Amino acid sequence: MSRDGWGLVLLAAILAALPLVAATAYVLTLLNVIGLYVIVTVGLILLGCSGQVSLGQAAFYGLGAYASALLSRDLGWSPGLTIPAATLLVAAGAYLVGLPTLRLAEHFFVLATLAVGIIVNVLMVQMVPLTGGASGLRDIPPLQLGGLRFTSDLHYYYLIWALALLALAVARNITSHRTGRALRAILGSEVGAAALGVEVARYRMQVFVLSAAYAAVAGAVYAHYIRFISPSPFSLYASLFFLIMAVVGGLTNIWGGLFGAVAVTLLDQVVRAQLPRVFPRVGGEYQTAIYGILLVVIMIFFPSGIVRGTLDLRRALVRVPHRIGTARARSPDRRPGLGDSPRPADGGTP
Amino acid sequence: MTSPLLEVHELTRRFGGVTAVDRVTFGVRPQEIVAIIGPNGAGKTTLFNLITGFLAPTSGEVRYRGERITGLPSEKIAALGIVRTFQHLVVFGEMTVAENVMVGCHRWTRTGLLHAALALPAARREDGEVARAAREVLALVGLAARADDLARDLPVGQQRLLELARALAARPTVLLLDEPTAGLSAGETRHLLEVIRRLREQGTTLVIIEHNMDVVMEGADRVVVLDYGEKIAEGPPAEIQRNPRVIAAYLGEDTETLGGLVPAEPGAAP
Amino acid sequence: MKGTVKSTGRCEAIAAVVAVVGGLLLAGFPALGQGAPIKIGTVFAVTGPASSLGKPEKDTATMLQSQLSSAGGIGGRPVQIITYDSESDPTKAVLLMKKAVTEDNAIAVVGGTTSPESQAMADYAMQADVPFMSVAASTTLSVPSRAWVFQMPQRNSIAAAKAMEYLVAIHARTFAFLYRNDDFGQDGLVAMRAFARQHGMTIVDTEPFAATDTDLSAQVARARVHNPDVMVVWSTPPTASIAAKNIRQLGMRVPILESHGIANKAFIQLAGPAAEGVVFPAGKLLVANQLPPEDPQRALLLKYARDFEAANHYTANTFGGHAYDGITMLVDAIRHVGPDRARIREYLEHLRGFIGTGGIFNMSPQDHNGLTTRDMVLVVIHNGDWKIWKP
Amino acid sequence: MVSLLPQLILTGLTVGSIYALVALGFVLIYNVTGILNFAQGEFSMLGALLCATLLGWHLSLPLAALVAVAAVCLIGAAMERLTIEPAFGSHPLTLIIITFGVSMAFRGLSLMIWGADPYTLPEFTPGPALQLLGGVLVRQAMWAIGLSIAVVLGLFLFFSRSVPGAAVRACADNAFACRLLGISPRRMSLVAFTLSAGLGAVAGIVIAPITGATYDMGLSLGLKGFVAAVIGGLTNAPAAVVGGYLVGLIESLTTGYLTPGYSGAITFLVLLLVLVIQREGLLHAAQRRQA
Repeated sequence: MSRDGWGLVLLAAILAALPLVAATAYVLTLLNVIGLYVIVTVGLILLGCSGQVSLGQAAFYGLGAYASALLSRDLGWSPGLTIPAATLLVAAGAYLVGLPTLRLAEHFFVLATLAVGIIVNVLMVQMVPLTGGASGLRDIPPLQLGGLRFTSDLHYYYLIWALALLALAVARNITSHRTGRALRAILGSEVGAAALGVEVARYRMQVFVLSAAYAAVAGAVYAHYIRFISPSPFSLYASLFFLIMAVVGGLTNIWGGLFGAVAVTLLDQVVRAQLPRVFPRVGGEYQTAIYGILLVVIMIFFPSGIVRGTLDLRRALVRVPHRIGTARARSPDRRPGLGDSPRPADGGTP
Repeated sequence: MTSPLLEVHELTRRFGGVTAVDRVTFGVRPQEIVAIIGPNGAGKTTLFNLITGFLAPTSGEVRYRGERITGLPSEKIAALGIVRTFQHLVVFGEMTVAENVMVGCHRWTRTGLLHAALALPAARREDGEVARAAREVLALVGLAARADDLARDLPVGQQRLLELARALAARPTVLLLDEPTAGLSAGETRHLLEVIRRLREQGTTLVIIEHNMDVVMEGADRVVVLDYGEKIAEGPPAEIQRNPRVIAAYLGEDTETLGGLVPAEPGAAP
Repeated sequence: MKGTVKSTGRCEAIAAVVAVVGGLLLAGFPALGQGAPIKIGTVFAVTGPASSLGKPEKDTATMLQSQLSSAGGIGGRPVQIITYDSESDPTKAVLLMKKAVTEDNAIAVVGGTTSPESQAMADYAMQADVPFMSVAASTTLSVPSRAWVFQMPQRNSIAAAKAMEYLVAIHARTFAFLYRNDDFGQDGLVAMRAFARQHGMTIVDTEPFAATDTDLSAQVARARVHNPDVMVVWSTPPTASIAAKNIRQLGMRVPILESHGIANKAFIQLAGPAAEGVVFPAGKLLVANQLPPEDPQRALLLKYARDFEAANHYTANTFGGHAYDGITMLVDAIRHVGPDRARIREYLEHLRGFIGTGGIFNMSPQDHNGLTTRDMVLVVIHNGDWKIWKP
Repeated sequence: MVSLLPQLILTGLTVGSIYALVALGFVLIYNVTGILNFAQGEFSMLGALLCATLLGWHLSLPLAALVAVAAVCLIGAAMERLTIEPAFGSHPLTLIIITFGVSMAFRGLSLMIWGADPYTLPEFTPGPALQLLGGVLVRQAMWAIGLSIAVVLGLFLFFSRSVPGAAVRACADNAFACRLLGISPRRMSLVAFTLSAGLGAVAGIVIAPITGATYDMGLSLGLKGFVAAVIGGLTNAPAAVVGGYLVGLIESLTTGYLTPGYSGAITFLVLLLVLVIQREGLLHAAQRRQA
């Protein structure tokens, strides 16, 4: 078994044990929310591995939530059924979105996803008879698998983190075999990849649909966990939030998804808990500003993610001769993180 | 004489007013080595782009084994076995040398997203095969030692060899090399010629854009000369060397490329 | 060949785990070694779309904290008011409510600035059996009434009823309804539809708009076609002001009736001359100084306004008032029955004649809001200031 | 609904002029640097709020406006130096993400400084709205419309007549050639950000009397303006202005004749369509930038 395979097992063990040490409803809810974010973020990073970024991820997250909620609430299906159903629906939707948009140059694709995200959010608010409008949907049935009725935070903790680990494992596998090499080749140079017979468009689509599916699963579980949904958690702001997590973790680095979601969510909590002690009378105003600055700083100094970034800096400082992975340290004219700059005029090959 | 494997017929490409490639026609027979030469801006690379589907021709067509392939997307053409390298290096900088070559194997491997996602035995087996193939090819071009380095840390010359290795890993039937010796040392160039000959023996057909006349004289069976997008001459190297139109064309060029006719100084980059 | 990449991956995994443990410690830190004081949790939308409501709510909580401290807490026991920012996000609101309840052992929770936040928090209150004082006005929060959920603002249906009194008083037969397309506006629409039917009025046109719209003359023009007796606008500034402006700009002379959402000076500033003559239902806080001396609320309202402005250097508004009512009501309950959730709930449910900024609360098992139209006044804007409207 | 159409058109023009002004900022920066600057709307927000504050200090409106614009120009320059310049040559996506970060930072800081309450500015020329073709047009809208045209002319003159303008254009066409000519693309990008920051500020100040100004007005403004810019093809100022008016008209007409409330969605539906239909054009733009 590979080293990070063991890493996964170790992680699973720690996660399984965590509730035993810290099991207040708050901590569990926090961990559950983090788990859901991990799933979405890993999906986003899978997309990043093909050189694409989405600002519509919250929309897929929300569609998953609404689809599963409505199917179970209004049609009386079992959530055990509606969660996969919702995921498939959203994946199909993503496919339709991808058909025209994935052919766009990458930075126009972002805008397409942004547009989709905003449209979806407007529809959620607008289609009152179906979605309950801005006041949201109440009384969403909890998940029930066979005899087991998911009611407590603990139930969902194990469900969510099982899914999160699965998401990580799958993503890791995808990035480590033929498909993964193809994706990283596309990231490196579409032209180069195509010249070797890599079906760029097809892979882009696969990853896009998959990332949407990731978000949808998380959303669907969220709906049955919180049991109340409204459009606000699925707005453009949420998409930006997910993007921040992905960026903190490193946009092309699966494990970063785990770290990014954890770090950002906890940073949020820590700031919340500690800032008032440092400056009394401080409101939450700082949050937005802090995130914004965080985003900028990371994109400038750690384009390949905080952890990897710091590792590189360290290695760069101690001047270890370049070996794989370590060579990601920044050099003035080459900037890793999102593939090679398509603008040779500004650096690229010196 | 055997029927041509690759046929370029009346191929034309215009950019606005300029005609980069003008009704060019020639054929390449199996296991042949054809060199394409011509002054800078003669349309050589454009010709490659047209053949490999990175550019759509304004008119004319390309046939492969008698089948029309113009209009196919570049990845399809590559999948058919027509693989190219680039004049301006296109290596996957963030991947290791070995991984670069493994991407080359994409063409003849099959496992997809699902296999990978579930890490099915098929995917693992394939990885083994691919890794082996990669090692062989790297050994062939003499990059074995640097297998685990990031591609972007290689010097230009070795990056060019890497591109070649990557293309070889694809096990092409027709291999299009765009200035493969640019930036190579004399030693590397000689080694490259070796490799090219061995490939031909193994049954590969090659089309090479080349400035270094030594390579052309030694390596090529036939030479196609382009000037201002038109084919001005075609024939065995010796003939071409004496062809007045060719010499005129080069004399019309600046001395730097004129040097292309006399043995090129080693390491001369494009 | 990807060995080191993997090991980097492992580093991230480890980093993540470390972050979890460390983060939880830090985030949970306030809980450690603090059991003595009675704690009241508050969760307001200090930032995000609803911040203009959440900010004064939080500032009120901070103000009450210092007042309680100087007063020596309740019966000698110190009281600690914990304030959290939900960023107008229901998920975060629930999360923070759970934190207040399970980490800080808050005895009860006040908050839920927007109705989606309150809805989500109310569901948790019902699961965890924690008294929850919602500061959102959505009708569905207290209709039907839920055991642990109490509502501080005059629920939208009451505000709508009050607004209706105006329409009846001026014998309006038709009106057009322009509303911001969110929980606030949609809730108002439902209520107004119901009352219009009761009073045999017809809503000739309904026009939704987005909170981010920069001009509403298209909606106004549509409404004008039906030439209604009155233009009713259900929103908050800036759109509430833009609507008023556009109505006048398009030369409509009909009366404008707005919602309790414009109960702050910003509306008057933004609408300028168009604000003149606009009528809206509001809590009595706005016109406290115009209330007759015998009005039981008068003294309290003036005190709250005075204290708030002293503490925060901007004028008090009704939203902060809701937070004030929620917290003081809890303090009152704790004073009588001690820090026991079940008994607090019991006490609140039968609380009668409690004087708050929002009105005089008369709770009952069927009604966890306990306010009526008598607790609101119709206010008219006159010379850029608020006057009690009289027929 | 005969009486409806003229008003809808005038409304469309009013809103359109707002989007047009924001769109111009986008185009300016994209032309020179190839960056889509999502902090563009925030410049307008800053301009409007700063101006409001200065008025509070009893400066005259023209003076306050002037100071505010100058200040925002500096902010724009600072943004370029602190966030864009260090990442020069990054992948376009990286730069887009950075601008989103900057926009969040601006929003957060403004909330701290100005709070959540909306501010407003007096109309430049107060007075009743103008009656024309059976509809009414706010006087301030005339300013916005006039300004959008004036700016286009200004830019045209700047680019075609002035030396720095020519330099900027050169960089837009080919950063590499530009370097050969000894013009630093980096300096040009500084110029571009400073200019379009000022442009954004002017826009904010002109529209504040119509819409009011809040700390969070930037994002939605920026996005709408961006849609306008895309419709205009992203590289052509006059086209962007036309795009702005188109978006405005589409919004008001859909609000007027279809069911209102969806207008937000429709705007971005248009963006999607334009992106997909113009794909070729856009791609060319993108490639020209990258070549």
